[in-house]
Amino acid sequence: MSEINKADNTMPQVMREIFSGGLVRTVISILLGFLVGALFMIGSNKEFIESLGYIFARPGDALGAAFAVVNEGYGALFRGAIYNADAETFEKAIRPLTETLRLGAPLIAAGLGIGLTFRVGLFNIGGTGQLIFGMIFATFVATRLELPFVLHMVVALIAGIVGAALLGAFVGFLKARTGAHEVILTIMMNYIALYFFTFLMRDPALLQETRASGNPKADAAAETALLPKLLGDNYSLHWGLIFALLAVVVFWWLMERSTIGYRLRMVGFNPDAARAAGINVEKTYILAMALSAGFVGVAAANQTLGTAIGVTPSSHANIGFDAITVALLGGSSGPGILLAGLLFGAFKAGAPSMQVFGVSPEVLGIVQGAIVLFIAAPPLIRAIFRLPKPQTTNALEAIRKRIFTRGGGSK
Amino acid sequence: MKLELRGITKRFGAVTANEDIDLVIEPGEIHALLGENGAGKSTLMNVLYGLYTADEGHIEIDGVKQNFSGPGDAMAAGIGMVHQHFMLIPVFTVAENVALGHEPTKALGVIDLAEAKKQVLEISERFGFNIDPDALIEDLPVGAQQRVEIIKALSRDAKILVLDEPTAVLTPQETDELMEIMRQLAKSGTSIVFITHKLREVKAVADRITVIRLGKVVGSAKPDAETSELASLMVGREVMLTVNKKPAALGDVVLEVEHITVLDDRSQKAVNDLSFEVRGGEILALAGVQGNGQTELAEFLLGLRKPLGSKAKVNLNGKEITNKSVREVLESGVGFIPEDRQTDGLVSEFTIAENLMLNSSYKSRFTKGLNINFAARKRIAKELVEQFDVRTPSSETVANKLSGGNQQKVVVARELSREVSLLIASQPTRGVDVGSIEFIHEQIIAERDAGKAVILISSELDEVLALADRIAVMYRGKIVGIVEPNTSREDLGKLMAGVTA
Amino acid sequence: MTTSKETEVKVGYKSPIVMGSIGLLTLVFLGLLGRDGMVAFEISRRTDSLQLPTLDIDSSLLGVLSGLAMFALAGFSFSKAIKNLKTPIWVSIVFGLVGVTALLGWLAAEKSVPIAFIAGTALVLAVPIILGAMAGIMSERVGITNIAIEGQLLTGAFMAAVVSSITGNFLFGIIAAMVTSALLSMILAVFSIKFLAQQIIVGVVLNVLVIGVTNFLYQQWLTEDAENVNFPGTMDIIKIPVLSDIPLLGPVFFENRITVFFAILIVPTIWFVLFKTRLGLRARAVGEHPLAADTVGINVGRTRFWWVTIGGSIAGLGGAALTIGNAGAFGREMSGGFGFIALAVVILGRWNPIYASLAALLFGFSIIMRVWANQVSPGIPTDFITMVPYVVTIIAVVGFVGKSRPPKALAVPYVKG
Amino acid sequence: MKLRNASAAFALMGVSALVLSGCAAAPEAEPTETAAATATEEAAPAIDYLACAVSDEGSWNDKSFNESVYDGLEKAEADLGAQIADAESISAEDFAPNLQAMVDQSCDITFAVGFNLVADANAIAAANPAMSFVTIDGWSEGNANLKPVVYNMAESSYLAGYAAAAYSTTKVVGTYGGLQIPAVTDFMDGFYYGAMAWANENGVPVSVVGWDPMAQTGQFIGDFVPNSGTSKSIAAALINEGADVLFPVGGDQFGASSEAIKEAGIDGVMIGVDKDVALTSPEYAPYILTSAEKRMTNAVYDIIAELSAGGAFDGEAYVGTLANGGTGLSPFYDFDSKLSDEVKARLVEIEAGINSGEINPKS
Repeated sequence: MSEINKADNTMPQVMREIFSGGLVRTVISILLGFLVGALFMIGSNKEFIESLGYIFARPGDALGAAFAVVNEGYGALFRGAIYNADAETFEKAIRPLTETLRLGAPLIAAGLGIGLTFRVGLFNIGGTGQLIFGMIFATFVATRLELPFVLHMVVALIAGIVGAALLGAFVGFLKARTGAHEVILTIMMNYIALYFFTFLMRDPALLQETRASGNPKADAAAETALLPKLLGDNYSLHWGLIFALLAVVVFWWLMERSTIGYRLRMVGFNPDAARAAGINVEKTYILAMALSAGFVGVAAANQTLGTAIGVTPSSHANIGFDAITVALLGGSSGPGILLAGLLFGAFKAGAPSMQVFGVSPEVLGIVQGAIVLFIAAPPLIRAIFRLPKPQTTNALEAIRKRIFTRGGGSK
Repeated sequence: MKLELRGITKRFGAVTANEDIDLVIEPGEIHALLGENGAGKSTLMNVLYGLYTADEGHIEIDGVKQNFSGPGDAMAAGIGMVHQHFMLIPVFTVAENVALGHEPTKALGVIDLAEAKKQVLEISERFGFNIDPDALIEDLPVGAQQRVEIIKALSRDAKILVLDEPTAVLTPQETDELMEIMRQLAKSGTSIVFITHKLREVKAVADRITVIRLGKVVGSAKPDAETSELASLMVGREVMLTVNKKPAALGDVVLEVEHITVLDDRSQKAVNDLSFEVRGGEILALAGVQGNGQTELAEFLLGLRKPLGSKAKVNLNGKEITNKSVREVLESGVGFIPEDRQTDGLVSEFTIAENLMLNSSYKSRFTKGLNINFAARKRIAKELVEQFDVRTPSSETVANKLSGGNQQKVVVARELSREVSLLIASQPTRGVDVGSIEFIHEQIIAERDAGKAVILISSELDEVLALADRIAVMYRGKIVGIVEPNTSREDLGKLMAGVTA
Repeated sequence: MTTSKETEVKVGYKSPIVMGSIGLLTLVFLGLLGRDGMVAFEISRRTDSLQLPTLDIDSSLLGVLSGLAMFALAGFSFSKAIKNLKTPIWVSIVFGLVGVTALLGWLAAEKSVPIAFIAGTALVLAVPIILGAMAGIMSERVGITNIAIEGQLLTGAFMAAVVSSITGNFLFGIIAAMVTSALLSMILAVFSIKFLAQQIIVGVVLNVLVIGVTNFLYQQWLTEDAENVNFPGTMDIIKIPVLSDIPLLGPVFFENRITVFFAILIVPTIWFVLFKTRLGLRARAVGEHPLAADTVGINVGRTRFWWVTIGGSIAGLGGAALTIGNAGAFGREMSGGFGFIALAVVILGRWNPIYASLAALLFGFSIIMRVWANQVSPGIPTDFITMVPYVVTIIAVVGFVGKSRPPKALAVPYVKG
Repeated sequence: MKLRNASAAFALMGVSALVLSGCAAAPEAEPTETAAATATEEAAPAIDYLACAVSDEGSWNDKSFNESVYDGLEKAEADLGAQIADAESISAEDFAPNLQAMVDQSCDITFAVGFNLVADANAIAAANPAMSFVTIDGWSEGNANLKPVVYNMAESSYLAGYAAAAYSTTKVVGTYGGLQIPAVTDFMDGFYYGAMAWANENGVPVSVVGWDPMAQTGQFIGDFVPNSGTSKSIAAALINEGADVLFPVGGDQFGASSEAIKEAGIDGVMIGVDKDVALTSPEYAPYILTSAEKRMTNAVYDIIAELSAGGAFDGEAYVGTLANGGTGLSPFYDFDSKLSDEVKARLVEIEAGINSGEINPKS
């Protein structure tokens, strides 16, 4: 045991790193996810089922039907999310891509937030609650304050980030102070935030739109606070994308270049060593939760300021939860989350188009679940495809080792 | 019952922990398995106990080939084991722990607790253990826990009892008691495999000795063999029991500690009203059996634990650091080599370079504003790797790919390359190969010769005797005596048992 | 060095302080500043032939009395804390009941409180949470974190509705719910035990997957052909002779569907198995110290696998309680977070089936409370009433149970050489 | 173009059985041809007119609101040969993208179904001035290309409330809604005042639980999710207050309401909304006293028929009333005998009164 482990020489080192690392596994997971989705589409297709009745007499029908339905489904997804070749003008044809970018933006921002906690050995399952708190703050600024354009928007954006970060910090504080597990705290906070938001939106003196009577709905954001359109009025893509991209850059700098990120990662890998190295682990947890929620707050501002018609309790759009899958798929790295967020944004953008073509977009929920299921179990993928064992320590695997080796409800 | 291990080989990835090991345990004998830390003793015993499956070779009992798929099979075959880390469930009672796995039951699978308690009491009385079957394990002292482990094995009619490093946590007196128990057991026909790296104990109790080094059997001996002969078998060369060092050139008092009391994780007083001081240019060794407050004291000095009461006072170079945070303590000039580098000394997923800046991430030569100064880090890491002879392909290699000794060198390099006036080295050579031990010892001496104060915490008497300028012996959270390094082992042993002269 | 650097020796005064504060709030806001008017607590149901007299009391007086009673309990807790003893759990339970009574009385000033209706509905609504919590306890006691309760419930709800509709037989529906949910749990078990996957992540992912699959099938199939595949109705209500005639207790406990009876029976059964039998001792050993369990010949992997799986089947029945045991049809994502609440309940109940069930009742109660409060006292912010159990959970987790110990090996994969 | 494949998931459950039966012979003729042939016999020849619709948070099969509109679309497809496209919204987030998808399809007309879509419908209409839209239950904020289709729902609900009060034995009637929005509370207002009208006429006190039009407070589920546990709990709470006639205004809540009635063991009924529920969902018929119909199917069909025949689009609001048949009370069917002739006669009078403006259904 005293010798350095010699690398297996059967495969060149570089190849080995690629194959054992996240990339190939991620791609395979995504492909498998689409495959699972395809099976569901085929299995629920009428023509296919009918052709099964005589599959041995004429198997071509079944295959044809299967191919047709998958082609139609994923074809519609492509047309709805990337490029619509049927459109009359090029301008219209690329609109789907802009929608993907628009819908992907909040997923990216929130995904960064969740990914950050993964890196620190925490699990922030409270994206929804933090998003809602960010929306409360952003909505307040956007509807109840009068400020000139740009300044109003920036203040509202900051308010969204601060609002979310406050809730995150509160959870971090409770965890650091009492040792309560953040998973349970954040789940409970999700509900509390949602009901609190609903309460605020039921009272005209608070956030309610005057016309909404007893229905919880907030006033529309002032025009001065809205995120400006990025590509003109023909596209709904707005500045939310720019903020999400900025968030990616900030995240990358924070986690990879800065000493703060270095300490966050240290705590994530080994809190005991961090403690002995003079790091206040409790404060780091608070900081990490606040930063995490801050990123989620960017998504909150996006949701609040990206719509001209005012938010409702359902405007959180489940982004807080989807962000978990985004972070998982993106391997908790900035570029990874960017790509994963765009993929899931494409799913959201393509859903209406799939419906129009008669394919239930709910199948994308299955695809999404299947992808992360394969991601979550690297040994499974390795077993299926006989990939080599990883040489380097992948961040997620290290977390797997670390993060939940702590107890469920106490230190 | 006669136990034979034939050609056992066990590999973990590229590492071979056991290689072609043959071992025969005769009925009723105490067979010592002697070897350094990391020599592969525990792996071998886990293979014997069915926890690991051997890659090659097999086990025979009374000439019959065995095929253990789990500890259950080993137990059924009459093998009992007392692990180094006790296999007891802290929140269960003694009776529940002893019964676990072969519970006496009534109808519906309901546990017959009365019967379980009776069993415990029977064995406990037979050997004079004095154990309350209703006590929770977590409330028992370690010595008692060990006896529960023995009861556990005996209640399963173990014919062969494997004791894995049983004395590591015991005082010399408790150790003597244990040896008496071992003899008694052997007399009643139980074979005992006694795994240890302590020569004195081997010579005192064993009938036969097998020495293991680097996963291989390197020889066997009778207990009347010369100590030095056994030692050289163990480490593979003549051991240097003394390190060449100049006499101490004492400087000013660097660290003053007064009236400190520290609680352990179970809220018991681990350090009890302790006071001492260390001067520049000297090595103060804190000797003692593990678990007498050394760990807590080290953690306290670093700022990880807060003192109890208002009388506590710690001065470093004349400045008070009593209630300072770890970061402040480190920045005021304390170097710290933790006893367990895997948990406290290194982030094994980090590279060597990253580990070298572990406690210098705020404002140091490794940083540039809020950014990490990558260029400087690379340069410093390269220098330190060379200077401290870390055997690695590059300074960007991940720490968990290094051997224990090289990992420890990284920790030492980190601490010694900082500006420190006090070095606290806790078990600095535990689990480290002989070559690295020597290197690390030299580094510690060099620090002392450079005028720094060194606190050495070690449960290895050899190390203490070799390095220390003064030896403070700890017993139950107090220093029971401070003695010169030429004190005899016997006298030190007495002190370690709390017997003050 | 362990992570805990606690220097506290004392039990602490958290419990009495929290209790005292809530008592004060009750005294002031529900009592002194409370509403006037008599409240009638109805013991009989309005449909019962035998009508027992109602218990009448002034709303604000009840608030004052409750506040004082809460002070007394806080004082008792304080006296324990002085002696460095923990507050017994029955004090918390009585405290909760007093608080609930005060709240009911405050809401129903000049109206009446249908106790049997509220308690009975709370129990029915709590059943999925109780059974989900049992799945959580069974899996966490052997060391596997179960975030997938939500998915287990949803699976059960879906299968129970669909299979009951198609076969026209509720028994088949129940069996299908339990079996399918058990299969789902096997994925959690295998991923955790064999692939050593991150347990919380696998749980979250399974939830995502189940939501995806049930949503797809719901939209593609169930809404298209609701009469045939999603119109099971609910199971018959069984009246247990004699017992169901007991005032108050009868209608609440002994006049129910089989799912409720099952929940009432399974809770003590799991408690008994867990703490009194060989199976339970071994399971707990696996959850506390798997290596120790292994060294005495207990198969850790197999134990974990079966406890998680059987727990899953119980949660599947909990899902069935949502559809054929209450609502009568399957709806999109109808488990609506009950799985996560069950998770909270597990911790709130300190991994003890009995306590967890009591905590589940608190949540069931809050749901019906919101509806009922809206009716007797329209215009009050019911959102806050709905929040109560979540806030209680947080208080409990950070205050009362913060130091309670989960199974030591929870979420730690067991790797053998 | 929604897939209507009832047996879809059987494939998932019983693939093995299907494989066994897979030995059957293939159909002789090309299956597509047969399908095409049957199709031509039944349906009108296809015309070049694309009618589209986007639902609110509820499926097209909600036995109520959304389904009514979808039926109109299907009717247009069958009778007129119009092309149709549709998208269901799962959450409020889907409204805008779904509407945009219709724009991308170059729909000739797009129906935005539900009050909740009003803001998005106005936004999309403003962004696409060359295209035509209809908002059902919404309003136009100065968009000439957005036609509001609204209903005076209080009118038929007033009749329903009157009938409910007359039918009730406990003289307690209950109502609850999906969301507290005008499209829902209109129903509840009419129901309340209708019941009160009966009480005043007969001098018998009647209480309406679940909605107070003066205070604007009442019981709401919080969404339009069909038959949730919450829906059932509310129904149960209303029944516990003595209600024996329920008026659930929130899409398909009939399952939840009827379960609550069954469970309470009372002789209760409910009143349907939007469609003639006893007719369209016969499984609930034993519990349906009558329905307050909102005849969107006709309105949708009429609009498509007129436009596809070359009619010009106008942004004028269509208001469905008792008078123009846009709304109305369904027959009592099996319950006909349970209501006295007086009551029935009085209902006719009231309807005339409403039409003439003598009776204000919202007071």
